Amino acid sequence: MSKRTIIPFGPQHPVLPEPLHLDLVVEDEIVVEAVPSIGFIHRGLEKLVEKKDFNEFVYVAERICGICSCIHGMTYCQGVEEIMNLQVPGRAKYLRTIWGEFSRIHSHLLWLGLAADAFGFESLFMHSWRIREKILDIIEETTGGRVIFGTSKVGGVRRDVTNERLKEISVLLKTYAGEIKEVTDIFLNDNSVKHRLCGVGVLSKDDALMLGAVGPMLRASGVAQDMRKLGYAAYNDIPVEPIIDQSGDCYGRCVVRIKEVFQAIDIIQRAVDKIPDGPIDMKVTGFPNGEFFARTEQPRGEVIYYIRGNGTKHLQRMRVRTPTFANLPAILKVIPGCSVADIPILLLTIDPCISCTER
Amino acid sequence: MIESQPTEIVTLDRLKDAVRIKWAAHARLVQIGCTKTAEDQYEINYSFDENLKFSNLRIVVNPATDRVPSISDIYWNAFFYENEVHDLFGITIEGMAIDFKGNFYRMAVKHPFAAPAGQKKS
Amino acid sequence: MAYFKKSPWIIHYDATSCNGCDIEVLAALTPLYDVERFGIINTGNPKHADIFLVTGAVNEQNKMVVKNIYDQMPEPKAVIAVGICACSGGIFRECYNVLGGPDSVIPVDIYVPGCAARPEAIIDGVVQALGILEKKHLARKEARKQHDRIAAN
Amino acid sequence: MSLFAFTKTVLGSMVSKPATRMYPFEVREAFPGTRGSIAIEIEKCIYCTLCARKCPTSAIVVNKAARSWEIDRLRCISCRACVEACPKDCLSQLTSYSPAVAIKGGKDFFHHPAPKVAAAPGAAPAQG
Repeated sequence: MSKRTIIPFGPQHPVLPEPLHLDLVVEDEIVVEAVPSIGFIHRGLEKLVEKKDFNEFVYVAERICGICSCIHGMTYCQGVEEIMNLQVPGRAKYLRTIWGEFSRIHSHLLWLGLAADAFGFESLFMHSWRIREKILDIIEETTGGRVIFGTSKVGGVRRDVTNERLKEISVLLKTYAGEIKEVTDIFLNDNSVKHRLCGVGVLSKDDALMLGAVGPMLRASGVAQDMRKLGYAAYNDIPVEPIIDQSGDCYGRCVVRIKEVFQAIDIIQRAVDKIPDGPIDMKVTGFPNGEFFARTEQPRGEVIYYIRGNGTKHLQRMRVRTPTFANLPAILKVIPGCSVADIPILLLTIDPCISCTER
Repeated sequence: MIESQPTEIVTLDRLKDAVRIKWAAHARLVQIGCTKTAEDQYEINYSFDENLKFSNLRIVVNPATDRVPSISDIYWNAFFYENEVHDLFGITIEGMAIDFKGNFYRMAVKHPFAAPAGQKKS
Repeated sequence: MAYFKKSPWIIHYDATSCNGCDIEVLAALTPLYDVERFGIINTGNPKHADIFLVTGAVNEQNKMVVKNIYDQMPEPKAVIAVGICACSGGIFRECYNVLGGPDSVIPVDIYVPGCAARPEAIIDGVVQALGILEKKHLARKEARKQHDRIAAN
Repeated sequence: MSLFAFTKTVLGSMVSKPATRMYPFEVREAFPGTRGSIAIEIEKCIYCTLCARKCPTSAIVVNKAARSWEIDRLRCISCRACVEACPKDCLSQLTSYSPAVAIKGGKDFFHHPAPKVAAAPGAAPAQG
C-alpha cells in the first residue's frame, strides 16, 4: 500500500473562477476521499429579509447568482405570488419563460466553454464564448443587463418586448442555432473530447436519486425529472420533455446540456408564437402571509425557495436551496477512484455555482 | 396553485421512522431547512420529492433542550444540510456522516439566525 | 521604460461576488473583447501577476485568501476592485458576514463600478491601473536611486 | 469528410470578419434600454425623497431642506428602482456606467439653485 497524501484543491484555482476548497486524500494518483470545505462566498443574504421588504428583496434574489439571476428572481417572485394568491398576467408569464430559457442557453454555453477549458481544448472555449456573446446581446437589448437581468418583480415583469422584436429574435435564434451546432458537434463527435469525458465519474441512477442530485446531473443518469413539468410560468402551455441520457458519466452530462440548449431555443420559438397580448404586471397590495416552497428548474437544476411571510412587509424567513448545494454530495461520492487530473473536469460537470451554494 | 405541498408534523422520536418510509418509497431528499418561529421554538422542514410530488416533514424543536438525530445514515447527502442548520441556527444534531463541528461556514457571527429577529442597523 | 504597459498579467479572485462580475472578467478574455491583444494574460499564479482583480465584497473566511494572494504578488502591483460589491459592498453591505470590499483588507487602487461591471469597464479599469503601476514603478526606481546615492556617500 | 469540414472552416474564417471588437478604438453603441448610471434633471426635482427610500443600497441621499440630491456612484447597483419611483420623471438612466475611479467616497452632488460655493463632484467628504 502506498502512502496517503492530502492535496488541497482551491480556493484560488486556475480552472474554477470561484473559490471552492477540497481536501483530496490521494494514494499515488488516485483520489480515495474528498472532503469539501465551503463558505468562501457565504454572505448570509437570507438574513437580509429582515432589513429589506419583500418587494425590495427581489433585487437581492437576482444577485444571489450572476449566471442564473433571472430564474432566481423569478422563483422568488413566484413564491411570494403563490402566498399572496396573485394571478400574474399571461404575457408576464411568457416573458419570464422566454428570459428564463435565454439564461439557460447562455449558462450552458458558458459551461461548455469552461468545460472545454478544463479539459484543455482552448479553441472550443473561445468559440462557445464567442457565440454566447451574441445571446448576451439579445438579453441586453431586451432586459437592459448583460448578466443581471433585473426584470423580475412581484406581480409580473418590469419590461416589455414588442411582438415584432420577439419575432425577429425568434428568426435570429434559428441562425444562431446553426452556429451553436457547429461548436457542439465537436463536443459530441471529437475523439479527444470523448477520451477525456467518457466513463469518467459515473453516477448510477439509484445513486443520483438517493444522493439528491438535481438538474442535468440527475437527468444524465437516466432519471427524467425536470421541474418545468410542474407547469409554472408558461410551461403549462409549452410542455417540456426532460432530456435524459443513460450513461451517467461526464460525457452524458455534456450531452444533456447540449441538447438542452437546442430545447431552450425551441421553447423560446414556441413561446414567441403563442405569447398573448396584455398587461405585463399587476398591482400588489397587502403583505404575504403564509408559506410556500417555490421550485423551478434552473440551468443547473432544481432551485427551492422557501418563503414564509407573517403578514408584515418583511418576510419571516427566506431560504434558498440551490442546485449546486444538492449536487455537491453526489460529486463527492463520485470522486473516490478518479485520478487527480480528472478532478477539475469532474467538478465542472456539476456546473458548480459556488455563490449560489453559499449565498 | 402550482402544486400542493402537504406538511406532516412529526415528533422528534418518530422522525427517523418517517424518513425511512420516504427512503423506501424512493423519494429524493430535496432540502432540510430551519425557521425560527419563536425565541425557543425552531421548525425544521425535511422536504421530499417523489416523481414531482412534493411532501414535507416538520419537527419543532427547542435548541436548548432538544437534540435532533441526524438522518445522514439514511440519506447520506443530509449531512450537508444538517451542518448548515447547525452552523446557522445552533441546533445540536447528533451523528452526522461528516461533522464539520461548526466549521461548515466560518462566520463573523456565531449562529447568526439564532439572534433575535428584527434588529435593524441604523 | 514602460515595461508594464506592454504586458500586464492579471490574477483574478472571486471574494464573495455573485459570479456576475467573474464571468464578465472571463468574457473580457474571450474573442469579442480579447484583452490578450494588449498582452494581458489571466494567470493562475499570483507570483506572475501585476494586477489583482478582486470581485465581491470579501467575507470573514476569504479575507486571508485575498491577503495571501496580494502578499505573494511581486512589486509593483495594482489592485482593481471590480463591481459594486467590491467597491462598497453593494446590496450585500448589510449582511452579517460581509466586510464591505477588499479595501478593508488590502489597498485598492482602482474602483470599477457596475452591477455587473461590463467587460468594457473592466478594460478601462485595467488601463487606468497601468498608469498607477507605472507611477509605482518610477517611485520605486527613484527610491532605489536615492538609496544607492546614500550608500555611495 | 473531415477534409471537407476543414476546408469549409478555413474558407469561412478567411472571408468572415474577426469576432473581436477593437474596444477602445471602436465602441459599440449601447442598446437604448441598457441599465447604466443614474442621471437627474435637478430643476425638475421636488425633493420628495421617494428615490432615496426606494433605493435598496441607500446610494441616494436627498436633503429636502438644503434642496440637494446626491448619489454615491460606487453604491448604485443600477437597478432602476429610483427611476421607476420618481413621480416627476426627473431621474433617467444612462446607457453606460460611470467611469472607474481611483478614490473612493466621491459623491455626485446636485443642488438647485446651484450653491454659491460650487461643490465639485468628488469633493464631498469620504465615507465608508
